[in-house]
Amino acid sequence: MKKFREFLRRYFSHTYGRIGFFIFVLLVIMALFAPLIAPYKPNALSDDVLAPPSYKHFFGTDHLGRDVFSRIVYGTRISLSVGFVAAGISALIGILIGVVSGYYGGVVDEIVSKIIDAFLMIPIFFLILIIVAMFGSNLFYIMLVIGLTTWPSNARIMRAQTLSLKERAFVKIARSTGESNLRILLFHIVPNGMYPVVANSALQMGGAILTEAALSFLGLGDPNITSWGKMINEARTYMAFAWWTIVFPGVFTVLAVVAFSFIGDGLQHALYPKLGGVREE
Amino acid sequence: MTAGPPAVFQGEWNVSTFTRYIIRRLISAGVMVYIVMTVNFFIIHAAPGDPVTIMAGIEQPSKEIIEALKKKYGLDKPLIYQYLKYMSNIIRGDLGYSYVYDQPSWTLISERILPTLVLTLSGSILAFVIGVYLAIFVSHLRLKFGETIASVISYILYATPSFWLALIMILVFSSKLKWFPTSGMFDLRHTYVGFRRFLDFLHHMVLPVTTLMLIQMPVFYRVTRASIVQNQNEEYVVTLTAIGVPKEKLFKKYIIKNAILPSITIFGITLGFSITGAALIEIVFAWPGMGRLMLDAIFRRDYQLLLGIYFLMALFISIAMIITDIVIALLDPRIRLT
Amino acid sequence: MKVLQIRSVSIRYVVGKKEVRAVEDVSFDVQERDVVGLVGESGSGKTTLAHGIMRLLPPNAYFKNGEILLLGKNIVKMKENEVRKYRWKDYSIVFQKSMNALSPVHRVGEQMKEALLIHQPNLSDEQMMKRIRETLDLVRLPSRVIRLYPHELSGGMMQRVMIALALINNPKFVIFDEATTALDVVTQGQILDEIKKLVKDLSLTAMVITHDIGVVSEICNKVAVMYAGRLMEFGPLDKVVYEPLHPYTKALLKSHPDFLEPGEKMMGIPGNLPDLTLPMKGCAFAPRCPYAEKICFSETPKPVEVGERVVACFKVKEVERT
Amino acid sequence: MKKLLVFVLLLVFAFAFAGEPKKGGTLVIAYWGDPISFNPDAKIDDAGSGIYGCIFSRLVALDTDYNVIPDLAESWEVSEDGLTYTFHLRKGVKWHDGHPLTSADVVWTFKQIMSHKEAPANRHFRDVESVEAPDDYTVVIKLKKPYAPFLGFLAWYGTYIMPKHLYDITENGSPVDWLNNPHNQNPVGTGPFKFVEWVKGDHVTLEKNPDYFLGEPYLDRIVFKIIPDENTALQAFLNGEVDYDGNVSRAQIDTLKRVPGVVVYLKPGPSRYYMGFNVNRRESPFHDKKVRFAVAHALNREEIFKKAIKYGQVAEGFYTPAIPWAYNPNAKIPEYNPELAEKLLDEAGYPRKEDGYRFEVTLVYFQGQEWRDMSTIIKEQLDKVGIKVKLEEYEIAAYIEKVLKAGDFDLTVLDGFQGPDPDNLKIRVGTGGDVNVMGYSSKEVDDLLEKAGSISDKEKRRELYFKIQEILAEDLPIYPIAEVMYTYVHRDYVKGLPYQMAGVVAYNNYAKTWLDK
Repeated sequence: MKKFREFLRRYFSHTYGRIGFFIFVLLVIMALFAPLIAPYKPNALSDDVLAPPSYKHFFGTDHLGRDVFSRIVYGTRISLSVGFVAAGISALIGILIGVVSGYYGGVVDEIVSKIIDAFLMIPIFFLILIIVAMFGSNLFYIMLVIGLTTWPSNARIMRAQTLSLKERAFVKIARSTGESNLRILLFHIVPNGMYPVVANSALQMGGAILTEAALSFLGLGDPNITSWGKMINEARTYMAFAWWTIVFPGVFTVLAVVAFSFIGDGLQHALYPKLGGVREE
Repeated sequence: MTAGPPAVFQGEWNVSTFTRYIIRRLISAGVMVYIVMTVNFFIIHAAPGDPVTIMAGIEQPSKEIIEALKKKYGLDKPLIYQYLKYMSNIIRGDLGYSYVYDQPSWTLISERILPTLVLTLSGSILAFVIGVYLAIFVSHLRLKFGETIASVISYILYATPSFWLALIMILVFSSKLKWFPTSGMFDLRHTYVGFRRFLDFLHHMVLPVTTLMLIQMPVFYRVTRASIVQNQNEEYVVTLTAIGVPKEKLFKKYIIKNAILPSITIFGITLGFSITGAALIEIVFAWPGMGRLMLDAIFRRDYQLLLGIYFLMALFISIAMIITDIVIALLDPRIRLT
Repeated sequence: MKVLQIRSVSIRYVVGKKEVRAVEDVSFDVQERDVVGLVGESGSGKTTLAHGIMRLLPPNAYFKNGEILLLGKNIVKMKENEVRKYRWKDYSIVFQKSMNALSPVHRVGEQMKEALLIHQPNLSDEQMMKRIRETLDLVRLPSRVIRLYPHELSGGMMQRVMIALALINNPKFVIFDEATTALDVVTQGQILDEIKKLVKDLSLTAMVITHDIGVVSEICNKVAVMYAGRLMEFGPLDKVVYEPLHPYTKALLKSHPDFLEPGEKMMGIPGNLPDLTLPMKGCAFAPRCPYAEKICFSETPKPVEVGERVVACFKVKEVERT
Repeated sequence: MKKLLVFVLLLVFAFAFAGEPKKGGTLVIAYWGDPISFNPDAKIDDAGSGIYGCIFSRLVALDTDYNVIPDLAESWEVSEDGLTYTFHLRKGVKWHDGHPLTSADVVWTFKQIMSHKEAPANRHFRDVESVEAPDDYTVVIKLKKPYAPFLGFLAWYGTYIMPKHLYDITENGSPVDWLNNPHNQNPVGTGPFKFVEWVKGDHVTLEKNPDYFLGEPYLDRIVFKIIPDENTALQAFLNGEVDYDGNVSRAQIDTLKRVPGVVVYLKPGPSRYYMGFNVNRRESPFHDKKVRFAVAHALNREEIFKKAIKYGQVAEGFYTPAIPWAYNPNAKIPEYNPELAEKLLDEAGYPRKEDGYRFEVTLVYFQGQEWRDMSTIIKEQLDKVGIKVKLEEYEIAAYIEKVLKAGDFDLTVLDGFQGPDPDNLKIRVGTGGDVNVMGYSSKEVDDLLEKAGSISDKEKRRELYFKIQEILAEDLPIYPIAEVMYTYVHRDYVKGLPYQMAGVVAYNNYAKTWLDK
């Protein structure tokens, strides 16, 4: 508990970490209370087509007369879910594979390392693109595919953590007292080694939001939902004469991704106070 | 006990170990490329749709057309046969045949590779130089203010979707300010020759290259900056300061050389991905590059063209990584090529 | 002649809103050809003091008060430029061996040469190389080392390089900062022997910083014992080590196998170091001191001279008797 | 509509007073994509078809009003029984390489089309018995049975005459397939412009053919600048980098109309947007005609048109009014009447459940803003009568797989070119038709289509097509939404574009285009 409080203290002593957390809380509030915040339903059509920002429509309306501000507020839900679910899947897989490969070593480790290397040689975005383009663009698929293709960096971090943790006294003691490997992995190594993965996940959340936006730009977003990326894509043809349709969703995308980067750096700072927030690329 | 030579020294680095290293790396790269190709082959073929059906379109898709084309291109054969055939072609240096364009994949790729490389290489090199230089500049100045500005800008650029930035660049610099053309490589109204043509080309390059540079720059800035900060806290800095090495020299000669290494690695990887790395920017700026060819091939299920691009890409990345490792080994004596 | 005079020196670190009192009101002198051992647990302020003497404190540390006269000049008041002029010429420090004590991507010779380029710029290139070879020879390293990178050296070689680096400009005063700590026992012995020989051959005045009182007893003629930033006891080796007066010195000796009576058990010192960020009332060691009395908790003991040494304890007389 | 009329009038006015065409200059056209190749007959190639007309010629051509006009054939006769077509070629026409054009080129081209099953025009040659050249300037085509739309199809897609002397070649003793001919990258035609260069993904440059048989073109050069992104194309157009925006989005029309110096011309095209019901799948509620009518009553075409399509006109009947002789104005689409829709749904056995919905269906469409907008609005409108719509968007390949092949959908929106002849209805509503995604099958319709396709009496054909439209209105396998409007956006100094030269040149022939500056 004391350790955790110390961790929080270090996290919040980092200016960017503080700002990131603040933006993040704002976005979460927007997502949770969207129906209360948004003045209109996100898909409600109106005859006010492409109206500029006004008191009635803070961020104007789009080409179908939908309120841009309301759509952005509801879009927060999608963008945050994309970030969380995709990065969560990625972290889960990465931790499992990393810990197993680092702990058991040998052939398993060889194979895992080769797979991680192979992923390095594929531009991940195109892999996601191919899968989504070919198998359909439903939001869950998109999140799943992003998760399934971005775990190698987490696995690499977890593997390194495992390698160093398994030489530590408490693990050796656990092993000598005959605790099962599974227990050691789940109760000693994972809880102690996963923090850098958490920090990396914050960065991956931002990445996932950008990936979803890029897919939407290519027309591969989920048609049943309202995401910021989709708003940018739909606004593209109108941007020359209705700047508000493209600028606001873009600004919110940048804001969210910046927030996640800040949080990631804050976590890094809290974990490794010496390094001024080195980012694993 | 006298200090004998340490173990590392027993095998001096020489030409034959270097050749062995290269051969070993090439073999392992070959295996990787093979795996990547196989996986891609099956993913692409598992996807719904095939090039022929797409070619037939939905305006007038006659079944006869589809069957005739399938037969012509051997798409009616068992998948495993197609796979073996394609892989054996690749081994013989034949990247395959585009069903859509009726041309060898390599011909199509070769037409696009130069524009792409011109764009991505200049973008990445500028991003590297500017990002690294900015980090050095900011660290050297030791101005808290300057550091904050640079780092906030880098955060924001890092978070900016490339296509969005590209659209905004056109809106601002082409439409509003009229400084640069919106798209393409040449002014098609005039047929400039010689140096004028080159200037015209440069003029068209400014916006796409700047966009790419701005998108890639933050990574180099932040990695270099973090690395400098880390190095400034290293013990050798204390040692050399104690000796009396002036700050200026310490920074320029020692810290920079140590701090630049991670950026070089990332630069190498970036170059490896440069063949298709700018697809979205190419679309917005109508730049006739590989990224667009590849997206096109994906949407049209042009199997062999896509695989050909993938092959080249994997090859490019492998080679870039080998070269990066060699360069790093030359710069960082701690790294041995083993 | 006094090479080094430390007068009521206090050094503090600023950490956030707090201040760490790393060195508090320390005074002692080092005479020419003295080899002073500065001992204490980690956190006792000995390294801070050494770095203070070398003016190598990190940016968040400062001299609260006091003066340090090194070769007659008060280095506390010295300008940074002036420090750079004398440091490594007249005096130098041997850092604890570590992989990163020298830049990993520059050759050893190149980095050693820096010391000559700055402090003896008149030497020709050849003369410089000759001098580097000579110093390496002093620490029994082959001249081949010049062309090596730090990571290519073994731990012992690296420590020898650090010593050679410190000696390259023939300094009068050298601080050995934990110079043998990170080495294995065999190498440690070799290096100690060499330091001993060098000090003798080169007529060095030196200060040896260590937490290992055993090391002190091997090469020093004087000992300064520090605890929680304060000087507890200072005096000739044989006095301090064989007739310790301060309860802390005693406790320290009891925790080292070399200084136990036959049959006596090794003992740690119960309790923890006090919190250095809080102003301290009374003797720093009082909370852990078996002899502590009321006064020990309310007043800070002034160092008192007892024969050739200085002891900061109210209970000197009593301790002496036990 | 009124605005449009004024506009057209103004335009005609402007054209009438434009004066003598000026020679010279380069026309730059923003174009949406690369051709597949410059073999104009080998494959379906929508990008190429916009450019082929400049390089190649046909026997007969279609103008922008869908009239058949002479091209290489100066004149032609059709025999009484509708089985023999005789074409008389222009004399003195030369290929761009100087080689003279003869009937042998025509015969060779048509034989190629007939022997290549994958050629897009192949199906229209199915009933051709023979193609012969009695002399150098006459071509005779004999049909097995009368096929009324033959001339229209001959003038439309994939029927450009190709140079036999360059394509009828052998390599190592075996003939080279026309798909692999090197001239596919470097075409030689008889059209108004000669091929200069094709920088893939960037531009196609053509220069004038001074020997063109309809007179020397006015332009020196014509450049198709390939800009895949509509927004970039618009910016390039507004900034004056291109003269003609051939990749314009409907969304941009309104604004473009307000820009001085820009001509926006809208022209109804024989293509229409419609929604298809999956009538074939038993588990789909739309298997029931009543439900189809309910949906039709629930939808407000007016709103869909206004928000998603914007230009053109709301659909009223079951065939395109752009081909007036075949359009039956009495076959009406059910009117917007949500109450009736609710009643029909209740009757059909789909009462509202606790959550307020009657049933859930999928609406599948392919990528593209207009499709997404249309589907979004349909979803909202059906929501109101208690039909929950799940949208599924696919890129074209997956769409084909899902809708065309697997029939895995309830509703889909699509568009389609209805011309050049109503015979085209065969593939849309005929049993087993290639784009009959609905799975609609009516013996009556099939018989009528077959009959109408085999006679050449226009009056009689009209009757049959009218009847077909009435049956469609009763069965309602499709719900027509809107008629497509073709848009032409260019600078006002560009004159004599194909759409302004109907009756003179084909829809993709820029021979009479000139720059007034």
